[in-house]
Amino acid sequence: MSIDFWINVGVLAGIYGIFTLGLQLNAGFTGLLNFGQAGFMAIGAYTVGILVVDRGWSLWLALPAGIVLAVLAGLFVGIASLRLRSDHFAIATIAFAEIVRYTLQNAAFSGGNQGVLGFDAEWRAVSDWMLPWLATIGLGAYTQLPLFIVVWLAFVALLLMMKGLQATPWGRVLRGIREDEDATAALGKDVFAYKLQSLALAAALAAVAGFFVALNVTYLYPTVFDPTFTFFGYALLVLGGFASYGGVALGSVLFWTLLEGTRLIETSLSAGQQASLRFIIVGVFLLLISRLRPQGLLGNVNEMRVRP
Amino acid sequence: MTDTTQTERTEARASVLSSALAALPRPALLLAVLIVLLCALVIAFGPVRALQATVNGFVAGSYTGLGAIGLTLVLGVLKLVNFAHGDLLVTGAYFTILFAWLGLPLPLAMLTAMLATAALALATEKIIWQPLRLAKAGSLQLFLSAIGLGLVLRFTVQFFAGSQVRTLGANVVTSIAIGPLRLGTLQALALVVGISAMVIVGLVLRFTSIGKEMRAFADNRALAEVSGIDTQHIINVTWIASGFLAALSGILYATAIGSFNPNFGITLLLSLFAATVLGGIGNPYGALVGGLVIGLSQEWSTLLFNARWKPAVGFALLILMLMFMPQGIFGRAKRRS
Amino acid sequence: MSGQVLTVAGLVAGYVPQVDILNGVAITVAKDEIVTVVGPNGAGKSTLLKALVGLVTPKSGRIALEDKDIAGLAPSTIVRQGLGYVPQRENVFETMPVEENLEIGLKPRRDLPLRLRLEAMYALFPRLRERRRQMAGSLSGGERQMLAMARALMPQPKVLLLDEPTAGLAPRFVDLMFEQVATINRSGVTILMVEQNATRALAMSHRGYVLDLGRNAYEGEGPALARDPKVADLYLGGLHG
Amino acid sequence: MSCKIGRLAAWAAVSALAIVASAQGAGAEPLDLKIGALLESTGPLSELGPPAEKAINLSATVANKAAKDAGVEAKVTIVSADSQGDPQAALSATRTLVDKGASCIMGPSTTPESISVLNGITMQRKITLWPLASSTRLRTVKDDGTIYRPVPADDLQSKALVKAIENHVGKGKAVAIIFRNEPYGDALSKSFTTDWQAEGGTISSTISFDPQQESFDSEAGQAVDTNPDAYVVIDYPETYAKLGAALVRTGKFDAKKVFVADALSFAKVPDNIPPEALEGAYGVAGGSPTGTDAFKAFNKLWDEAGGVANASYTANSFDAAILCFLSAVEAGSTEPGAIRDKIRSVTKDGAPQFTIETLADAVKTAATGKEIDYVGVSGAFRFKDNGDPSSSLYDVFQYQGGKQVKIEQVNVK
Repeated sequence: MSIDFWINVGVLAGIYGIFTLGLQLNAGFTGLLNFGQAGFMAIGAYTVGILVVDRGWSLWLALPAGIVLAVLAGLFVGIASLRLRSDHFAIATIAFAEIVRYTLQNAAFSGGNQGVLGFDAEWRAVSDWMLPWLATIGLGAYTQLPLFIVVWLAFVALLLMMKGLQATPWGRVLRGIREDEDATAALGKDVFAYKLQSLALAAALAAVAGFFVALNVTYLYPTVFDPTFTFFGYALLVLGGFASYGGVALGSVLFWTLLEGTRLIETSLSAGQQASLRFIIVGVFLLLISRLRPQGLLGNVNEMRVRP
Repeated sequence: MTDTTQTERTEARASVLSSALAALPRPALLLAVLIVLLCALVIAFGPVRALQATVNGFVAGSYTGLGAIGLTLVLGVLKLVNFAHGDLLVTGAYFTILFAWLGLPLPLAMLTAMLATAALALATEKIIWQPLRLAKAGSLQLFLSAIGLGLVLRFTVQFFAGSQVRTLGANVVTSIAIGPLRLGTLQALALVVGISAMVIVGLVLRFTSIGKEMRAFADNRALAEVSGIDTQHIINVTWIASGFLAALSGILYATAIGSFNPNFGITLLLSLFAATVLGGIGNPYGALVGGLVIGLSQEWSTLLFNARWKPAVGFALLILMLMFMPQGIFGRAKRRS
Repeated sequence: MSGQVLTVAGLVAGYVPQVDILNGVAITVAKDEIVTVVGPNGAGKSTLLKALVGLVTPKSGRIALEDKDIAGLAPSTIVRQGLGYVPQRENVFETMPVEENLEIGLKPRRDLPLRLRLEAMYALFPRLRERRRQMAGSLSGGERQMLAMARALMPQPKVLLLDEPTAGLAPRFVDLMFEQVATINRSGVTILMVEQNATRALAMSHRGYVLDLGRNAYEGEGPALARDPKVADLYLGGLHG
Repeated sequence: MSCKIGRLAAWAAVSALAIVASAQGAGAEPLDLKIGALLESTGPLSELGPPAEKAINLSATVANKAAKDAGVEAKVTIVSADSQGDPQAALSATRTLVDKGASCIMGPSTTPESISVLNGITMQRKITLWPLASSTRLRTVKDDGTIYRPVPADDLQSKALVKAIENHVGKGKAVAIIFRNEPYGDALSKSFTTDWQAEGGTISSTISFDPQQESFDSEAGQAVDTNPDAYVVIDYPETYAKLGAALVRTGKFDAKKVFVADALSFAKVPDNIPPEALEGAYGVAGGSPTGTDAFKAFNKLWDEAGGVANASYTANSFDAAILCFLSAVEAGSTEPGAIRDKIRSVTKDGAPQFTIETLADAVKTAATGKEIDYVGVSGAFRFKDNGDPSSSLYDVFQYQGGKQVKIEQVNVK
């Protein structure tokens, strides 16, 4: 029975992993403190939901459309705010994400407070097709297993893609920007364009994560995309290791094992106290990890500093 | 070598504590814009509605602004994005409940709560921030620790006090009539305390020895050290002041608003940061004025749009200010050598 | 060692555990001297000053100010013992007015009367009196350097450490700056200076040291060292063009 | 990657073993019923957590006592989890409840949480879900008969509000609507607007406010400025404490013109709400609860138990858990599907009626397999095919001296 629970933890870890690959690209490899990732995710997810429900698009066509829109949003945000100082950029992106959230909550096109529902029929069909097939290999009883498999396939593929990109000259320029922006500019590189590309690519990854969030929750609702999502992303990024894509995978699995695993702690406390205790444990853990292993589990101590 | 260069750059890039008087042009510009906007609103919506919205804006702004004063000190002096600051406000309010429950009369409970929160803030320095600083932790590690500390504080409060709504039992419905305008009595008190706190902190920073040392430390930490300033002492004082101010604003918030639970700090936090950045990081006048500007723009916006857009208006204003006035209202750009 | 205000022996220091920038530097500074340390880029000149003032913690070696061992103390304590330090860059509090900069400078010696010390500094640098209410961030490069020195001189240090006082200055200000340093010295302040502008600096110094790879390479009287062909060939070659 | 999956599998295996070890024979006597409580213990709605927790715990106490008095071997245990007010977290929380053997799940409080839990877990396992969300949207999803709402849906309630206003203010008057900008307020305000206008009334203003703001004086000012004949307030106590104070501060506000929706229905006005903001205000509550003996008995129980003050929907949560318990007794099984199929048998119109005070008799009767009609603290339950309460009876109450006083009943369709 409990396997279901852990499959769900795995789904969350995979989704947040994809989401955080973008943060790693921005913060870890470009030195951009992007705190608006949840906003890009919301744009991706809502685009998919609205196109399917209101326009009758196929879910599979809507996904690329969602990615494209998120990328456009990334470009827009980047053009408007990339010239800001790094800490101001962080605040501007968080403000952007919040504006997106409030717009989705208050506007008519997004279903407002009632959200978007009923976009996942095509995914359910796929899932239902996979289940008996999984059953033949003895894994059929877990309804979330198809989503788990698809999310992790996507995560691994995207992780390998990001690792590959990092090894290209493009990736090396990004790292150069993080190390010393002025020196990179002096080499004739258009630093602004590279940063913009980094942000747009992160937005695309956020959109993919948003697509899977939508499939998991089956309901698009603005509060799902609140800034906490981005904070969690950074928490698992730092946990896994700065400037390490493998660290994202490890960090995500560990973070979600901790966050959800704490639900299983049995005490004689009241439900409210038990719930509080869970977050106290998570808080203490975050404090300890940044103290005991500041570079993260797979991080390199020499790469842990972001230029402010 | 790169280490030092990077820290130095950090400091060079952050705008820091500065004197309000010497930076008149930008605040004057802002004041002019606000007056023009107010005139436009008076013409469009009539004096009563426009002025009542203005009064409401001052009230909303004072809640945010007062909370932001403590935050701006830590951000300006210690360069720490203290994501746990909102939860220090909560701690202050709940310490008051605790001490009142232990039998202290309410005013004494409030004072004790402020002292206790200041002590708690100092304890976080000793237990968390000092060791991290010595380990030369990066900005993301500090950010993560602050999130962790915020969780610990908020949920420790919730563990003992529960998440149900609480009240300090003050009478929140009385109001003062100024012609056709209304201002809640406790709201007026919040405004007065907010302005007083701002002026006191401002004067302390401007004229006292410790205030000057804090500004020097904020401006250039390494130079402050080699100028003979006991930096650890400055850090301790900053934490104590920040904790005290956080508790003061948390208690005032709890009293004047009348109803709260342990979440109020985290919901307020982004507004606190917005006020801090808007005002110019490290400047207590800026923090309060930043809060007032956000409050005014949000309440004025209710004349134009449905009130549910209020938070989005605040964030949009923040982005615009960052783009066009990145040093904030009272901030001062530091020239790079 | 009598007569020496500052004695450094066997100093080893660096920024990270694995790499030592200084590998056993030894220098002495006698009362009323100007001593200049020169050397190629990366020789550890700035690091030497930072180690003296406590910004870099020495791993081993001895630093004595008069008879007191100051190695390993906190910068604020060292400064209170009587060491004044002027960093190369970012050496003024840019968001504070000139006079407040000077006031902060007096922190190590609360016993000295502020008014008198301010007057002394304004007498030494008349330019600063004109600018006393101005924000330090708005000063010109030369004025900043003066303010930085004045700030360090406020508590009447036993030794003033100058880290490349002429760096980044326009050529016409370089002469002025060296004159200022000489003036300060004549007013009774012992100076230890690190300079890229080596020939000029050595020429006006009583004694000089050449550092290379974190070790003493040469030492001697300032002008003589500047004229030494070996030193000139190896270390002063392209440096002052 | 494989190492991570391996780790996951290892975890899963360990957990599975633990479950197997603690598993008991299903359907065997005596009845050992686990009721899951999906509580908003943390997150933006965390003020709802403690009262709901207390209500459900009270139901277990009451049910266990009744079983003992009836001599029926049945035991109720409450297992709870934190939904964090978030659909994604609610999914995880529900899984832990299912792992702990919950046969019914009480809560959650919002529609997004409910739908995600329904689609993700409970529907496939035939576990009945008892959400406190009132959105009509819940009706549009396929639920396989597993959703039972212990609260009336918006469309019924809005009609009750219309009637109450017509009775106490008059037909065709101007009404200002103030609602918390959330699915609940949003949906109910829309149905009310439609229903009120259909009866010839006008809406003088519709004001929605963001619950996370600290002051609501502008919103309050806008509402009173239109000088309406009545106010409809759709809000939770936490925000109404602030909004109500702001309304009073305008100096032009008359609480007697206020009509509150069910989330502001309490036996006693909570401390944090200024008395002036609700004294004399009217409200509606579904299923004819106020003034009944059961209602009084429940409030007495609540006060005796100590702890958190009473709040909105506590009676509904309590009743829902009792209904789950009675259905299990009736089915003689803790199997979720069996419970689901018996819910209508314990809320049968025309069958012998029982209340909280006669619960032991209800248990005794249900144990024999006979149909019963449990009339809850929050009123009688008549579930329609879609799991919504169909009860057409509403109490119109008024707050007098800080207490809820029943004025009349209205019948809506």
